[in-house]
Amino acid sequence: MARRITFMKAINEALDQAMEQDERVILLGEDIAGGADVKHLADKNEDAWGGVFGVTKGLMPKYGRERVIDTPISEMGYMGAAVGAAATGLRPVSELMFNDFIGFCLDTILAQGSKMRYMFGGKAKIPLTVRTCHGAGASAAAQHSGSYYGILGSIPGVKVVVPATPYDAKGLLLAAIKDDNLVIFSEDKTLYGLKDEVPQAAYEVEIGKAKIKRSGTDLTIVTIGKMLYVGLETAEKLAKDGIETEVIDLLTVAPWDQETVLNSVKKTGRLIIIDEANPHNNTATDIASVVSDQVFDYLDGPVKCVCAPNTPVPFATNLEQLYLPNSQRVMETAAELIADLKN
Amino acid sequence: MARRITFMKAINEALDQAMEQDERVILLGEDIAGGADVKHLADKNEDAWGGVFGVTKGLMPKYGRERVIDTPISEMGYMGAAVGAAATGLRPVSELMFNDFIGFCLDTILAQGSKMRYMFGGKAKIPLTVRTCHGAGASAAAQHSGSYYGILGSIPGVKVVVPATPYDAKGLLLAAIKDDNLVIFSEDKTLYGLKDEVPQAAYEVEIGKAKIKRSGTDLTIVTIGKMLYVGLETAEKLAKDGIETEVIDLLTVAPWDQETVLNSVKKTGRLIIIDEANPHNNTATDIASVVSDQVFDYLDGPVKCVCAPNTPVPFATNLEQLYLPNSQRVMETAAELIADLKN
Amino acid sequence: MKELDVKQTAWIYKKMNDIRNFEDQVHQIFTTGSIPGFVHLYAGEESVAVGVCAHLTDKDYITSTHRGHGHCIAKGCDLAGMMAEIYGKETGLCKGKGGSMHIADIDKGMLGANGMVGGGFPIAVGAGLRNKYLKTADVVVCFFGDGAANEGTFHESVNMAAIWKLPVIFVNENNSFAEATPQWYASGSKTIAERAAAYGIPGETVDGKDLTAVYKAAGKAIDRARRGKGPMILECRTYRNYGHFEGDEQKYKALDGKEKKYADQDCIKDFRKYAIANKLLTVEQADQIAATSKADIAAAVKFAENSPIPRPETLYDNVFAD
Amino acid sequence: MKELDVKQTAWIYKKMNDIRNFEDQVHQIFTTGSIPGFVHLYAGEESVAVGVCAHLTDKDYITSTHRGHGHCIAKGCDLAGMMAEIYGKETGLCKGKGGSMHIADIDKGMLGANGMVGGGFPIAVGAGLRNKYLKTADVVVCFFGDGAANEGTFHESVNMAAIWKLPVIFVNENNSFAEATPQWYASGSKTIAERAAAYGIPGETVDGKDLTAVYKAAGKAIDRARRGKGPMILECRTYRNYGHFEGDEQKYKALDGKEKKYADQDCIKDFRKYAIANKLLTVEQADQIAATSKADIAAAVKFAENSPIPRPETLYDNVFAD
Ligand SMILES: Cc1ncc(C[n+]2csc(CCOP(=O)(O)OP(=O)(O)O)c2C)c(N)n1
Ligand SMILES: Cc1ncc(C[n+]2csc(CCOP(=O)(O)OP(=O)(O)O)c2C)c(N)n1
Ligand SMILES: [Mg+2]
Ligand SMILES: [Mg+2]
Repeated sequence: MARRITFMKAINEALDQAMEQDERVILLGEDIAGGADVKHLADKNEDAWGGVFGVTKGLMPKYGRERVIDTPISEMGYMGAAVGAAATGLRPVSELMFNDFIGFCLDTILAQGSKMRYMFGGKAKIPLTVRTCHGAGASAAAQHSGSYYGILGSIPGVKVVVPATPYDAKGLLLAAIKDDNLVIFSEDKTLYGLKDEVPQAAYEVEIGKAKIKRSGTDLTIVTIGKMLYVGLETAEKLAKDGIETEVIDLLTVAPWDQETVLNSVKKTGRLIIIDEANPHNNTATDIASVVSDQVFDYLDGPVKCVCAPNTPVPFATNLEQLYLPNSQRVMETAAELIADLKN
Repeated sequence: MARRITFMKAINEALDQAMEQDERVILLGEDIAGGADVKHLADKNEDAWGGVFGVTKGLMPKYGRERVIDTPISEMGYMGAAVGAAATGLRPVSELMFNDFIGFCLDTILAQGSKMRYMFGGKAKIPLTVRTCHGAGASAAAQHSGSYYGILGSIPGVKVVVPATPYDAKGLLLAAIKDDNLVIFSEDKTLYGLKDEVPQAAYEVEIGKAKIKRSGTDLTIVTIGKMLYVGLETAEKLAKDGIETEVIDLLTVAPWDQETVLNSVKKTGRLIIIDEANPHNNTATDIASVVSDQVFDYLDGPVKCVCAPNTPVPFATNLEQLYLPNSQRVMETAAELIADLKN
Repeated sequence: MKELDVKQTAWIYKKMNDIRNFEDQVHQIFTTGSIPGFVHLYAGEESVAVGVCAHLTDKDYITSTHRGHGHCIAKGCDLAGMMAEIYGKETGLCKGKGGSMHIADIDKGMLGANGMVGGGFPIAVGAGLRNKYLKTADVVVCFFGDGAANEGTFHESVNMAAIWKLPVIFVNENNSFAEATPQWYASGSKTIAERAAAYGIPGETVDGKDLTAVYKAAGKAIDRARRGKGPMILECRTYRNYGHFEGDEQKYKALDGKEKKYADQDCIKDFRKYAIANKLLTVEQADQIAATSKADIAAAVKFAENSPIPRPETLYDNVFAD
Repeated sequence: MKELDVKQTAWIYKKMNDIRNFEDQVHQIFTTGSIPGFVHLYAGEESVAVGVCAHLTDKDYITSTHRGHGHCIAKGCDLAGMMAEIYGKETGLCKGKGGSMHIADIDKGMLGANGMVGGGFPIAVGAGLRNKYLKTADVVVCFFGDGAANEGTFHESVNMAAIWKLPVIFVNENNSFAEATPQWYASGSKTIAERAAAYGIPGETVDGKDLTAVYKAAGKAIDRARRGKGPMILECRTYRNYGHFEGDEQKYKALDGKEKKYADQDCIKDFRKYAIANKLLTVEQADQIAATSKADIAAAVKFAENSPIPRPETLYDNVFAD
């Protein structure tokens, strides 16, 4: 498995393989092909963009505009259409270009897609995958840089996954499309260029399972998405001081893997969660509350959350870098927790 | 102050007094008067409904349709118009009939109203109050019974208040309308009929301040909205066993009053938070995480959250009653925490 | 398009009676307190749901509204299962977990009543997309109110159906009011149908109290959609007999103005007269159907009342499919 | 409505040049990496923003889009403050916290560019409501793209403005594309203007490359709104010179089809010719204005480059008003 491809390509490949395997899989979104009804592109069977970041490039030429559907700028309309198509037997993957646009279409998730099965007494099945992207760091300013997977994860009936590596992106996306539920697949836009080893053949990564990316006995760091790299960087630094950090990539933020997290904290007695979301009512605080409750007696110190501040995402590059959780802040937080170990 | 009025009347009175005091205050919402452009009502200067629950009844006859504006069923449109009117100098109070309709208009809060001031470098002021209602217990089923103040409270730039008594409802609403920020005022629809003492004259209850409704030294219970009554009922029961419970009505869920909560827990060492929201990424878990972090060394046991289960709100009355946090569940939770006290 | 024949007429007359009786019963029972929550009754608008659904099979889909009982009955949902659902019983079509506003039966092509005004539009487009993608000749009917026509979802959905030529018929039930707000106040356009032009599709307004008018217009629209000619808006002018929900004082109703014509018509009586005059039903047959309908509804009520409430553990069921 | 006079012409020609020069500069600088994020350039569409804003005072409001530089300049925002904002400097109009997509200057009546397509519609309605409530004669112009016309907010907002007769002019910039998607694909209607009928208000399509056509039509629409006659939709057919954002390959542009007519016109050259031919400007005056504009933009760039980045503590400022 020496082949290295980008995070973006891994996603593209998952979509490709899912479409190859199952005719019911269709894609919907704004400019996911691009250039609909432009004659010279049609003549050459070309897409114009393949998504604003190029993630879906090449899929329209391969599967046609019946399956790779460019929509008007009508988020509530096409996201709701995806719910309707899922309820009637297709397995749509709809793309919300930026998760910040959720304000235009939340109903399709909050009141329709997530609740239909329950309200209908188990009669509906909504095998819908919503791909979207989150995250600061691209100088995209307040309306294109938020991280809202935590808000979405608070809704019963919704699963939310946030991959951090090309390998997991591919495997989780294939699993999401196979899942009979509404799964939000949230991509960090600043990871698209990241390269890593990814098998060519289709495979699934289990939704709901976290992964231990580094073992340790002194401190657990749980990370979400890109924050994995902040966690690993911190673990590396701590190792120099002889502190052995366990780094857990959460992967699924709803429902998150309590078993893996709790077992780790039972071992280490110390926990830091790094979450790029704004600091209140987010996944980090949820984990902190569950851990503080469930393994209270194992804790050697308070569970700490390192999150974005309670502000919108600023535009200026220097402010945006301050906004993002970084290893320095995690190190400072860790210092409080491990003071006893160092003495 | 012997006058007793309902929760609903207290809100109505606050609106009335705010409109009397300040011409810039206008109301917007669906059927908040009702019967617009119906001749026989206009002839008698009557409203047809005064809101779906009657909360705004009588305000149109008093202030006219220029200030009490019935809107089409266009939540994104009129909620966004309220943002625009606020940005240009009015002090609108817009009503989102049920907080469950937030999926139709979240953008106006998430991307516009809450972020304008920040994105514009401090140049905008959004003195907007959004009135809405939440809560199960009215057999209104999954799409009309949710509690989403926690989701809204996670958004930087938004204040969220949840009153539990007629007195606080009136005072908080007057404070919200005076506030130069976007304030969500979320009413529990099952409290509208509740009567209590409320002064006639206008007064404000400070946003951001919790209230200690009962003092105690053994256990702190923090409640949100209607859960206050579950907390008080539980405290009453616990008192019979000699357990002195401090009950704190949070009142403002964003930003919530850390000082009052932390001081109480420092004293009691034990905390239960009762929140009717679904259990993940909600205000209860936020409080739990902050408390577990900030006063870790004072805790005699884990912080416990008693919330709704991770399901939509069911319709059938018996299921809905099971869905709601109740005193029995809080008692069971308390039993774990106070086991040592009882021995 | 099928012409109205004897068999179809009997079916239609039965369904119209079923809806009326069902709603009149719910209206009565509601006052006794046996039905929790709130209900929005369809009585008075029967000819719309029935006139449209008369052209549909179980493979065609419909989306519905908060005022969904009529659509459910017309689309073939089980009366007893519906009534039990409204009572919140475990034998209900949704096991008591949905209630009046969320009755659904996907096997019958009924994609759900919907508590969100305007919530059905995008779902209908999705079902239409599915039908087109699978190259079926099945259609989707999206029922919606005059008030719903002011939601953004209307605009987005009709436009998408138009550009993709989806087999979706948008059937507007213009009953003059959205809650307590008149259509003539809330809409910039005089009619709902004329909004079709904004999407380059046909729009037509018919007397929604006249079963035969609805039947004919819907038949044409559905036929057209089956032949791949795309969506249209069919506006049916009608009136609800009761308040917006049970308990509504209805102070806003004028009955001397723009709505009088529709308020005064009883679509069931009119259809009965029509059917008998045109020898599609005999008086005896009509009476028989009316009686059967009454009995069916009584049986539904009995079933609902005798059914058990949901077992507590079902609270946690069906959040996710496994 | 004011006729185009010498003074107005000079103002217009200056603003058109300012926008073009500003955007051409940003285009160039962007390739150097000094500008963070992404920018959407207005070059090519100058006659719309300028032809409309020529009729507005500082007390009139506008709402804008992601492609907002042109609207900002036409509405009187400071060029240096804008450029500094795009650079993310503390001297920027929004202290570097907004960037290209969020430039705003409420004192100038500029309610903000907006990163949300369709985000400006409701805000414009709110400002219009405010103007009507305060009984001012001020108007609101809501600029929006052809793509934005398919958002639900368009429908809801135009309808509300229509039923309340608000002084809001919806100015559509139909530049053939929304990102890489042609208007002729995404809209069920041929034009955006014809959607006005769905709200009972006037709609008009003009050649958006022709300053005088825009100026005249906008003048009439704005006048009408000032006189309390309500909103209208003014569609300006135009074309963007650059890609959707910087870096766009623009494979979708055809230049042989429906958009060619608009792509080929240079509105600034055309207006210059017109102004000189009609003795509204001499050649010398025009050259002088063009030169001043170049210098102004150069000064703005210099100001931006020499400005400091925001102090770290400003990250936490201005979330709430005290
Ligand atoms: C998104 C949303 N907004 C508002 C409501 C409240 N509401 C329920 S029914 C209704 C009126 C609907 O009117 P119309 O579409 O004409 O249907 P009708 O009741 O007349 O059948 C309103 C405003 C809702 N349920 N959902
Ligand atoms: C709500 C929302 N949906 C989608 C986008 C992504 N987006 C940004 S610009 C754009 C195209 C807008 O097209 P149009 O309205 O024609 O304006 P133009 O760019 O042509 O000026 C899209 C889809 C967005 N920013 N906001
Ligand atoms: Mg209606
Ligand atoms: Mg465009």
